[in-house]
Amino acid sequence: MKVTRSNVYSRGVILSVVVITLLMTVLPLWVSNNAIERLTVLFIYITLAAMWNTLAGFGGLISIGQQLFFGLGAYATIRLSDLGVTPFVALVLSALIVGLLSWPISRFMLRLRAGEFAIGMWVLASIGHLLVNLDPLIQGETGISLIALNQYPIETRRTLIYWSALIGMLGLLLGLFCLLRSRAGIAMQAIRDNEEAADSIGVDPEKVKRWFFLFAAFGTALAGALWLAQASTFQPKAYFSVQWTAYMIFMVLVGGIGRFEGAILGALLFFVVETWFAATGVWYLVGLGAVAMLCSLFLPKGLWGFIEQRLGIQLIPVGYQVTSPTSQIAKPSPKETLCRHSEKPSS
Amino acid sequence: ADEDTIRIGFISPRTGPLASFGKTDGFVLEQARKSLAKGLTIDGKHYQVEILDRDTQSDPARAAQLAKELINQDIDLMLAISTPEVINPVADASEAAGIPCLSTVMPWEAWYYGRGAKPGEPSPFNWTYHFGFGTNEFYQTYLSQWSLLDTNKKVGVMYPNDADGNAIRAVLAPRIAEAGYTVIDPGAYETGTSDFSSQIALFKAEGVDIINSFPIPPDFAAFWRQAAQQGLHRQIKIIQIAKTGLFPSDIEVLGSLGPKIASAAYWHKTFPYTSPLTGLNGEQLTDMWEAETGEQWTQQLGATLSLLDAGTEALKHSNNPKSHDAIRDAIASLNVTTIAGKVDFTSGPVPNVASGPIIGTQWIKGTGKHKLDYVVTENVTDPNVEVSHTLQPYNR
Amino acid sequence: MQKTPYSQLKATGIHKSFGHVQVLNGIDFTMDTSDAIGIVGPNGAGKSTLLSVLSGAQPPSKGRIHLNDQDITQLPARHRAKQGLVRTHQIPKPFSGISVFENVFVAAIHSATPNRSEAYDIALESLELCGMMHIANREADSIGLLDRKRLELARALATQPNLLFLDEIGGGLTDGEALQLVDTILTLRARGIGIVWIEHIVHILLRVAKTLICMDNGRILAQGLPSHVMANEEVMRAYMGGSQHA
Amino acid sequence: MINSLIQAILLGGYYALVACGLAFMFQVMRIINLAHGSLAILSAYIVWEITDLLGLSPFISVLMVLPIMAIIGLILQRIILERAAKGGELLPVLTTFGLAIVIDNLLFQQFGANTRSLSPYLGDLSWESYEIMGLWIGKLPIIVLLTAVVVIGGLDLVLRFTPLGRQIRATAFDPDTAGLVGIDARKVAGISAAIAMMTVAISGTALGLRGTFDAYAGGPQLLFAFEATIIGGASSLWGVFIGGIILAMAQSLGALIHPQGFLLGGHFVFLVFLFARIYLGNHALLFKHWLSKCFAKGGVL
Amino acid sequence: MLNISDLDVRYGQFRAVQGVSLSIIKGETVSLIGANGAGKSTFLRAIAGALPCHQGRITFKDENITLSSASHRVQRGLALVPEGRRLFSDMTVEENLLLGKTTNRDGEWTLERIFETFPNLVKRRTAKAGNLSGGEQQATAIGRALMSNPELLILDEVSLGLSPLVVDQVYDSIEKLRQTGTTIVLVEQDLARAIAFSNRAVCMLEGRIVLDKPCAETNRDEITQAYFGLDPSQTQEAI
Ligand SMILES: Nc1ncnc2c1ncn2[C@@H]1O[C@H](COP(=O)(O)OP(=O)(O)OP(=O)(O)O)[C@@H](O)[C@H]1O
Ligand SMILES: Nc1ncnc2c1ncn2[C@@H]1O[C@H](COP(=O)(O)OP(=O)(O)OP(=O)(O)O)[C@@H](O)[C@H]1O
Ligand SMILES: [Mg+2]
Ligand SMILES: [Mg+2]
Repeated sequence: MKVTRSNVYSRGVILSVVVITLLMTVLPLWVSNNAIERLTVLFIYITLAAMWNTLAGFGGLISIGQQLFFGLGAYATIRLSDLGVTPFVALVLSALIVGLLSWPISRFMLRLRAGEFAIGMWVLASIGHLLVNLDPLIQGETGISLIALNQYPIETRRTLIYWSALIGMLGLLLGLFCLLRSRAGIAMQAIRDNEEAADSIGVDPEKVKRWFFLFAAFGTALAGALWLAQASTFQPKAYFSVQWTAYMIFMVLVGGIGRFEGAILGALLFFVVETWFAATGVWYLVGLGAVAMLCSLFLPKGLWGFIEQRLGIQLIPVGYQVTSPTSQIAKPSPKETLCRHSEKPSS
Repeated sequence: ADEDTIRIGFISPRTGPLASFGKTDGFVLEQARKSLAKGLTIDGKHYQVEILDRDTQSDPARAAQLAKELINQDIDLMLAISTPEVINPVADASEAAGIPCLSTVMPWEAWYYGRGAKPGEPSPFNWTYHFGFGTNEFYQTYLSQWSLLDTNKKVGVMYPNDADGNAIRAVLAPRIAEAGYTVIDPGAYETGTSDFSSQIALFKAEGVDIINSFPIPPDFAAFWRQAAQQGLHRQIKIIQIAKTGLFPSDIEVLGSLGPKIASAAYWHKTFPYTSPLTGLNGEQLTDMWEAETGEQWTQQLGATLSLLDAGTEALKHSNNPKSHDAIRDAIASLNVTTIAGKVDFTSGPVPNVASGPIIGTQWIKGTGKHKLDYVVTENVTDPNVEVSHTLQPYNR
Repeated sequence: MQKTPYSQLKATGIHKSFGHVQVLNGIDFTMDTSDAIGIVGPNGAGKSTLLSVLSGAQPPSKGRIHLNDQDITQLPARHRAKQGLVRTHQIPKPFSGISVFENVFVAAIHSATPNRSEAYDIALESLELCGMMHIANREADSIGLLDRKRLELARALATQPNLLFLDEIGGGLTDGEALQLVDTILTLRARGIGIVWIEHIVHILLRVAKTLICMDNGRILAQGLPSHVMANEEVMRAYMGGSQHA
Repeated sequence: MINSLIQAILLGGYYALVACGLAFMFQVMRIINLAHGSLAILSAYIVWEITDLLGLSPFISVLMVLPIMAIIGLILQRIILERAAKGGELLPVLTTFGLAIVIDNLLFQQFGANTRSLSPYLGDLSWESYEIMGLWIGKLPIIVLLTAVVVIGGLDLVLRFTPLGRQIRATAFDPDTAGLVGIDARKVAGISAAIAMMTVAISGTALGLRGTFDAYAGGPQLLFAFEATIIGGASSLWGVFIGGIILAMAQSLGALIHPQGFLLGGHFVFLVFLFARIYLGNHALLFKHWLSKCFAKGGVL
Repeated sequence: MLNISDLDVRYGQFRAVQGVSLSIIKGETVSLIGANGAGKSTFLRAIAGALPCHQGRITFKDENITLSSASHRVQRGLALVPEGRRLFSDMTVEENLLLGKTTNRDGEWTLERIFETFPNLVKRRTAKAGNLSGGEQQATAIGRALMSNPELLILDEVSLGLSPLVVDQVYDSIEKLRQTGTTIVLVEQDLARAIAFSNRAVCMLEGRIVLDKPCAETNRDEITQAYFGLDPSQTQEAI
């Protein structure tokens, strides 16, 4: 009778992750500029998706206001580099600052429940937006550009941003992985499912939730800063737009919410769709919407959820499996665990 | 081979909230492509010209992505048009990649200062250039427009907290005041505001004769309808708006409140110029458009064409269109006449900018096949444009 | 995690009301933390509420609760859990999104021991005790009602409590199952774990409880040796009715 | 001052009307409907089409649009919401988000970039107003306010006191069990969707009458609507009415303090409200309880 | 009255009920007995239409209802008191009860009758069902089912969480119900009571029926054996 946390696949995965990482790092030597720039975008998307999944998927904290941190991350970068901090330092610093800022925010927002929290965050985001608009440096919606970056010749600049996006993504994913496998990780899922019960067995919901909130805020802010670095134009409207959260929702739910691989898969999908079809204008958007709808209707557990239940594999194990030599344990055929017990707790 | 094709990137918002800026582009590009079909001959050498047009879907993030994508398809010249949401990201991307970029239509201050240039300091931009009106033109135009009627010289201003609004507030308002007008400024408002009663109350209390505003269409509709409900419109002689009122539909939606609203145009079909690229003049261009689509002409027709004019002229003047530096230098020293008039980078207000006209106009009840007509009432910023109508007071 | 050893839980003058509804009015009760106490009483008497108050899920509107001589009236449930006071819920509240094992494991790692492998053993053991091994990997959402009740117990056990509050975990068990349950409880007793057990199936209760409390209308109607309490005709009237099935 | 107060109330009525469709879905059907704005715009366009074709007054064409939207609602319920709602509270967010994008862009495809408004079809009514002792009160805003009262009041009555209302709430809470007590869950869900869409139609018309709209005008409306809904709380639909007015007042107050304060004011008050409810909520209860106890004591003495 | 022929109910590929056949005559009182996890609830939920049948056939009053919706079955007079109550917890007790008569079939059950039967509900009339005590909730659930004046009442774990006093009350009222000719199927874990009350005992084990006898002819031990599967001889003697 023993408990395992990894499986044949996952060992394979660890290996391939390492390989891919190395590949990615040296990639700029070979591939085209366009590929580099697109990949940078992809990394940012993955980061965003993973961060939203952290909150909603594992924490049950559905926020429609993550653009707050995205925007603030970018804004802080502008501010810092205006003070003469070198851009790439500013990226990290600003993410840290926003991460800190999200602490007092969490103290209030985490008291809100479901719908209220979701909308509350949205409102908070647009407050953030309006306040940033008041900054004379930003000149209202006019915004300003990160011209400090122009000091780098385009090739270096492109590669540096690529690397920082890559490092940022890997770092955050690793962080998330550890967080999920930690005591806090399983506790957070317990809280998601029933806060009172969690409290009654010694879990401190306040604290755990706050950690997740901070982590997501930090990651999202970093993504915002990176996005600014590669687009270099800062217009508040563009960064504090709810569309960013909409994309996160899209990527996570399509990929498979509450599944580590899901967010990544969703981001990939979104990225591919964008790369191939964006040029078709209106129809691209219609398509995007349609995909979102169809997925939510026919793959309620997202693409990865679907794969998982078909093949019963889990590449990146964050859960626990009880295994026994005399396997008298009902190995959950994925299907079975899937079909929900229609019985709701009656209060 | 690639050596003798020139590739021009053209980025504009064809769909999304800004679509009314981009809706004529397809047509204009078609004309341009027709005339470029034979290609260009630049000092002796013959080139094919290819225009790669992209739609930002009114999304700044996407604008930046498109710009990079085009740059990586190694274009030789980038053209961007319409509002800051489109132009600034594209310009920044071009600046970063060292691709010459030419743009027009938005006020140049928002383009120049909005991208990190500081007043008094040397221009931080080596690759990006913009032509078109700025606050100075607005200043001249408004003074001459408002002097057409006798008023108590009290101007109520409604400037939003956005690119244009801020540029205007900073520069225009003080100068109007110097010129002897009393400026009543309730302060910047955020776009999306839906109740203006405090501003309206103020204007009524101050008994302003003139109102000047730079709102987006929905805001203006809300503001002006509420103003009418408060009876403000009865006291207003001139309601002078920019940004809203560029396109007929903005005014049509105001119903009976629409006619006699004063506006200002960066292009009008009566501009007495012909396009060096297509050889069309304003009347011809707009007639073709109306014939082809059945829709009323908009000033964006001329603006887009003028951008293509200027772009192609720059290519011609650079004796080597495959060299970015050559093109850049050509633009920097460009001094040509497009369908929208002079584009002269040698005498701009700041480096990288050539100023263009903005003509006093007014929307009046349509006499022809359209609900409304757009008529010229004033021409200080370009005397070649002929004044066809006298400005009518709004409240009579 | 080292649990402070203690011997006495004391509640004085406990009142609880929700808006206008007076649910508990003036409960005084003291117990040795190694005792086995059974609580019976008509529906709506306030038993579960009393449990909530004792376990810290809800603060009393009035009154004090002492553990030894430490006042824990305001101490939130999670801290009490860490001190060994844990309750199960009458209407099971499983963590439906995670597996049965994980349900139990959370409890173990947060209240019993921060050490992973120890926590594993504790979790597995309490699953074993409650006979849930065979569904250890099932998503908690997919198990039937009684399994949910068992899960409640297993989860509570995994915190390695000194004093267990059980709320109708025996309801709906067949006699056989009920007897198994009693055995489980008795093993816990053997380890010196105290029990406060609400149950309507009195004959099960009596196999464990050394003291019986009968509540009605938020008051303690009778308290003492089971035989006496059950004999008390007030109890008869309020609770047993004419029923012979005890 | 008084004037801006009145203006605020009128604006509030408008918000309430725009929000009530959303509130209905949020409170009763438990769906966070991100497509609310887009659906409103859709109906605005339909109203516009009819008005323009038949040269009717918008007020008439609304009546014609109601059944259309009702049917749309039914269809939505059958092919989209029904499935989405099964997947928990989150899934509908994605579904309706997708729906919103689809609607917006199809509308754009169909109607192009031009901004439109229904007000021209009202002639001068769109800006006429009553002048009462120096105060100007627009006729249109009054109409909107009254409509809000009627619609919300009506819905509220239905939900509270009619069997249908009960069934709607029950079905939304737990369709399976609803079936077990003999409610035809699908039918009822369909009906409530239809009702929701009819209110949305009214919202859309109000929107088109008061201001301008284009294919993408749906989004911006959403946040205000949500704010009004949430301030209003989940207890009753009247909440959204109060919510709308509170929001509007906060905004005008903000605007009085500083013109840029319009939106900020609204947002701040929104948050303040949420937290007030959290922190004072139980205290309020205590207070009541304390009162009742004094009362009891009084009785004893 | 109710005819079930080899019914199969599955969760995923897990067969919770395996080829069960059973037929119930009008006016009978059948108690369904079985260990935890035997498949009783699943079986009953399938009868009531809350779960789809994987295969098999259900006829009620000579009408094939295998595929018809739960609400239709209630309409026809088949009501289930689900395990775990399943109240509409944010509606008041009264509203919950009123919902019971959605199908308004005529019969003598009215709000007042319910409150007479469960006096402990009277003072909670306007309380939210979610805030009720366990027992109060159980009572409300039963009341809700009664409000539809069923001809066949199915009670899953009736006495679960009810105090003996209330249990007696409940059984008294079911008794009354029975006299009015209502057919009753109930899951009762208190064997003695089950045998005493019903006139037929059906015993399930791992999704199958392993014993089906008139109570008169059977006894405690036989049944206990049956549901621990001690005696394989008498598997599946469907009628
Ligand atoms: N939603 C579900 N998904 C998977 N398996 C389930 C589900 N619901 C119940 N089961 C399994 O089906 C079998 C029968 O469950 P059921 O609840 O019908 O048994 P029961 O006889 O009612 O037991 P109890 O006495 O606990 O009510 C059990 O093994 C249970 O674990
Ligand atoms: N949150 C609440 N709000 C209002 N009333 C409540 C709340 N919780 C419980 N009550 C009421 O308090 C009374 C006691 O509830 P409690 O659950 O303690 O009863 P109980 O003794 O556990 O009954 P049972 O044996 O049926 O579980 C009941 O009348 C119940 O309706
Ligand atoms: Mg209880
Ligand atoms: Mg059962």
